Amino acid sequence: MSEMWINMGPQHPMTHGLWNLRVKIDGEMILDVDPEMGYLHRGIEKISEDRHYNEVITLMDRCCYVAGLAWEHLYIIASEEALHLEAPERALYLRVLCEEFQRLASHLMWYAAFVQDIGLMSPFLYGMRDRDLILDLLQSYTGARMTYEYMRVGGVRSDLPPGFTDRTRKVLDWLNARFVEYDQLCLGSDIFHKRCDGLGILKANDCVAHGVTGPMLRSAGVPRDLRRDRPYAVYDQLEFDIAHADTADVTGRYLVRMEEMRQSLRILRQVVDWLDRHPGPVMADQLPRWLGAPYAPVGNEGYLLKRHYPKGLGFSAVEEPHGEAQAYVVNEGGEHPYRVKFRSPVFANISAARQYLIGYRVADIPPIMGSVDVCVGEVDR
Amino acid sequence: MQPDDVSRVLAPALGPKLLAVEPFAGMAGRVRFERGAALELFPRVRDDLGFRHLSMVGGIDWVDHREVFYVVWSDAAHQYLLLSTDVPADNPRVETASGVWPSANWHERETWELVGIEFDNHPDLRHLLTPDGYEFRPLLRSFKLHEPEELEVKTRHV
Amino acid sequence: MATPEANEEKPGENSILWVARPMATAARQFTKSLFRPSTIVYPYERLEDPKFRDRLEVASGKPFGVGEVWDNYRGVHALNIATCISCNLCAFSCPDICIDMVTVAGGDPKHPKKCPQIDYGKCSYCGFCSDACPEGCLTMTTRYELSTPKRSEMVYSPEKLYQVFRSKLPMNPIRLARPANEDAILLDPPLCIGCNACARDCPTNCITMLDVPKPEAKPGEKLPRRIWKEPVVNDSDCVRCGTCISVCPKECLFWGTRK
Amino acid sequence: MTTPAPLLVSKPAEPLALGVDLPMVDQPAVPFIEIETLRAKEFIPAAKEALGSLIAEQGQAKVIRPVFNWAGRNSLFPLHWGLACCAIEFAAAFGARWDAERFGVVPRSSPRQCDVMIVNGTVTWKVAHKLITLYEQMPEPKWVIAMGNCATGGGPFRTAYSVVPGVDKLVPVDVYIAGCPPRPEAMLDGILELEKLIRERKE
Repeated sequence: MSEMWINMGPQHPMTHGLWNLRVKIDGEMILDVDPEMGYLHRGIEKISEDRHYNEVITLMDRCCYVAGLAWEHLYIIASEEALHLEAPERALYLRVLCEEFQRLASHLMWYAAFVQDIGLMSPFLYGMRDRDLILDLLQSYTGARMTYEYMRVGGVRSDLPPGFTDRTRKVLDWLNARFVEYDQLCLGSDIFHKRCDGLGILKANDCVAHGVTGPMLRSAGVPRDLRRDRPYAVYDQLEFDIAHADTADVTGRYLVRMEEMRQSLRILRQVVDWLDRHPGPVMADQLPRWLGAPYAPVGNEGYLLKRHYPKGLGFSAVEEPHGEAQAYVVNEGGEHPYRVKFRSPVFANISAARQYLIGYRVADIPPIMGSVDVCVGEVDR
Repeated sequence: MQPDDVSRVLAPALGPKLLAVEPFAGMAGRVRFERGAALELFPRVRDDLGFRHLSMVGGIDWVDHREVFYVVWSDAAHQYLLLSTDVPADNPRVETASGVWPSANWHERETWELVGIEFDNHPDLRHLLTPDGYEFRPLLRSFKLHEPEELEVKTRHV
Repeated sequence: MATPEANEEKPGENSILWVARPMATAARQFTKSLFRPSTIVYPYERLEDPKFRDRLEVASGKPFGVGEVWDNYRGVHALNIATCISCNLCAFSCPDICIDMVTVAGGDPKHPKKCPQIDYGKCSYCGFCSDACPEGCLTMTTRYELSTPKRSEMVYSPEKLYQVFRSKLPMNPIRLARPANEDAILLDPPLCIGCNACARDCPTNCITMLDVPKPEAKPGEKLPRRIWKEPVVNDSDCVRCGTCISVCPKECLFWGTRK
Repeated sequence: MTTPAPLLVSKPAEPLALGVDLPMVDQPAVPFIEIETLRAKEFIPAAKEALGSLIAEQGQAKVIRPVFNWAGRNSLFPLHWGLACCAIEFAAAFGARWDAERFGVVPRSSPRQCDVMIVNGTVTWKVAHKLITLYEQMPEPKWVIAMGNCATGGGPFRTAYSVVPGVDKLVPVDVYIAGCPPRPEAMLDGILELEKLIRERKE
C-alpha cells in the first residue's frame, strides 16, 4: 500500500471538539501524526488584557468548559498573588469544594464520552445522569450549570444555601455505589480489555520530556499531583491518596481516573464536614474599590494613577482534571492585568501525540485520544 | 531550594551572563539571564539542578523590549523555577529550548505566532493556533481589538 | 494502587463471565429505570416545578430535593422600572457590553430616565449587573427559554424586562455585601466652582451644596469667579456610581479614602 | 499535502467590513419543491400513489406539503459536532435526564444524513470555511440553529481577532437560542421552535 495523509477532523466523531488530527497511514498502520489545533482559538489571553480582574472570570469558565471552576481557581490564585490579596479560610474551602466537584463532573463527562468511543453505549447514559446530579449541586450555590462565575478576587461570590451539605452527602453516597457499577461495566467486559490493554503506551520518561501531566503521567507510575506536591488552597489539610497505575496505557488511564473520582469523594466528605462546622465570611474585607464589587471605575482616568496600586507578578499552578494548569498574571498597577498567560495541560498532552500514536492502527485512535481527554477550549484558549 | 542554591550552581558556569536570581513567591526563584546564554543555561538547569520538566514558555511585550519566560519543574525539589530573558523588540530572537526539553516545541510555536519571538533552530516553527499566513502578532500591545461599538455598526441585524 | 474490586478476579480466557457480568449490571440498571425513570418529560415536566423541589430522591438519578437549586439560578433579568435610579452601574459592570441605557417614559424632559436594555444574544448571564445594582431593581430570574427565529427579538427593552418582573418568577436572592473600605467621592476644593452639576445629576440625591465662606480678598489679590457653594456627599446614601465624577466640568471630584 | 489557504484574516488596522466581503452561501438553484418531489418518487411511491387522487383534487401544496412537514419535523437529524461549551450541553440533552431522542432528534456524524446543523459554540475564522463546506454538504431541506451566544453574535469573544461575530454572517440561521450556554431544556425549546417553523413551511 502507498502512504497517505488523512484528516481526522475538524468534524469527526473521534475529536470531541474542534481539532484536526492529520494521520499518515500505510494501510491500517499509523506512520506519523500531526495534530492541527487552533480551530477554537478565541484569543482569551488578549481579551483578558482589556478586562478588569473580575471580568476575566467569565472567560475562564469558557476557557475549559468541562472544568470551569478549576480554571477560575487557577486564575484567582494567580491574580490574588499579583494583587497582594488574601481570601478568608472559608472561601478557600469553598474553592476546594468547587474544584473537586468539577473534577468529578469532568471525569464523568470523560467517562461518558470515552466509553462510547470504545463501543459501549449505555455507560454514556449513566455518566451523564450522574454528572447532572453534580451540576445540580453546583447550580444550587453558584447559580449556573456550566459557566459559574462564582469565584471573585478575594473570595467567592456567595455562601452555601441551607441544607446543601446534607444533599451533598446523599449524592456522594450515590456516586460511590455507581463507581462499582462503572467498573463492572468496563473492567468486567472483554471488549474493554481487548480494545484498551497495551494501547497508547507512553512511559514515564517520555511523559516528563514532553511535558505530559495529569492522569496520563500518573498512569505511567509517577505519583505526581500538585495537590500533594505543591499544595495550594487548603489541600495540605486534607487527607487523600494519589491515584497511579503502572501500565501507562489506556486501561491505566481509566484506572487512574476512576480512582481519582473515589479520592475526590473522600476529599469532598472532609470539606463538607469542615464547612458544616466553620461558618464565616467568604469575601475578604480589605479590597480595593474596583475589586470589592464588580463595578467599573468611571470618570477621571487619573483615579488609578492616584491610587497607585503596587505592581506584582502572580503565578499559580493547579491540578486540573486534565493535568497541571498554570497561570502567570502580570499586574502593572492598572485596573486590567497587563498580561495573562495560561498553560493548559491538554496542550502538552496533545503535543506528545506522536509519541503515543505512531505504530498503532487507525482503529486505535479513538480509544487512545479518548483516554487523553481532550478539551479543545483550553488548548486553543 | 532557595535562590541562593540556584545561583550557586549556575553562577560559576555562566558568569556575567547570569544577571540575577531573584526570590519569587512560591517558586525556587526567578533566574534572569542574557539571551545569548540560553544554550549553556538550559542543560545546566535540567541536569545539574534537576528541573527536568518544562511546563510553559511564554512571552511578554514590554513595548520597548520583550521578555521570554520559561517555567520548569523539579520532581525532586517539588518546586518551580522561572527563567526569563529580555530580547530587544527590533530583533526578538532567542535560542530554542526544544533541544533540551522536547515539550518546548509547541509552546515556542505559540509564543512565536502570538508574541512574535523568533526561536533559532526550532525544528518546526509553523502556525499553531492562528491560520497559516496570519501576519499579525495579537499579543503585542500595539495590536488592538475591535471596539464593541464599531463591531455593532458592522454587524447590525435588526 | 488503583485496583478496583472488579479487576481482582479476572475471568479466564473465553469465559462466559466476560459477557455475563456487564450484561447483568446493565440489566439491573434497566429494570430499575423501568420503575423509576431518570428522564424528565421536558415540555410537560420542568425542573423548576415545585413538584421537583419537594422530591428528595437520588436513587434514580432524577433531580433530588432541589430546594434551593433554582433559587440562585441566573436566567433572564427582571427589571423594576419604578425603583431604577438610572445609575448606569449595570452597564458599566457588564463584561460583555450587552447593556444599553435607553430612555423610558417617566423622567422629566431635562433629565430623562434611563433604564437598561439587554441584548440576550450577547449576555453571558454572569450576574455582575445584578450584583452591582445598588437598589436591587435588576435581578435575575429562573427563566431560560429564549429561542426565537428573529435576532431582533433577543433584545429586551426595559418594558419587556419589566414584564418579566411582573410575571412573578423566582428571583435570585443573592446580594453582595458592600466592601467595608469602599472609596468615597472626595472633592478637590480649589477647583470647584459650585456649579451644582454633581448635585443635579446624582441619581440618589446624596449630594447637597453647602455654603462656603467667601474669603476676604487681600489687597492686590483677585478672588476667583465662582458660586460660593461646595458639594458634600452623604457616604451612606452614595451608591458609588461615579455619575458626579463624569459630569464635573472642572474634574475636581475623584475617588479616595475618607479620613 | 498543503493546508488550504486561510479564508479570512482579520486586520487590526482596518477591521473587516463584516458581512460585506464574506462569501455568503447562495441558495441552490433547484427549488425545494422539486427535490421533495424527486424524493417522493424515489422513496415513497406507494404513499404518493395513495395520495394521488387527493392531490388531483386539492393540489400538491395542501396535501404533500403537510405530510413532508410532518415527517421532517419529527425526525430532525442534527450534525454531530462539538464546537465549544454548548456542545457539552448539547451532549447533556442526549443524556438520560432530557433524552432528546424523544423528539426524533438523533445526531449523525455525516453531514449527508443531516437536516439541521446546530452550531453549538464559538465559530472562529479558521473554522468558518469548514462550517460552510459542511453546510453545503447537507441535503436540502436544511436548517441552521445558532445555539448559544457565541453562535448568535460572538458572545463574550466577539471583540476578539479570531472570532466570527455570529454564524449568521456565514450561513442563514433559522432559530437562535440565547444562553451561555443554554440549558438542555432551552436547546429542546429551540428544536420545538424549529418544528413550528417547519410546520408553517409553505413552499
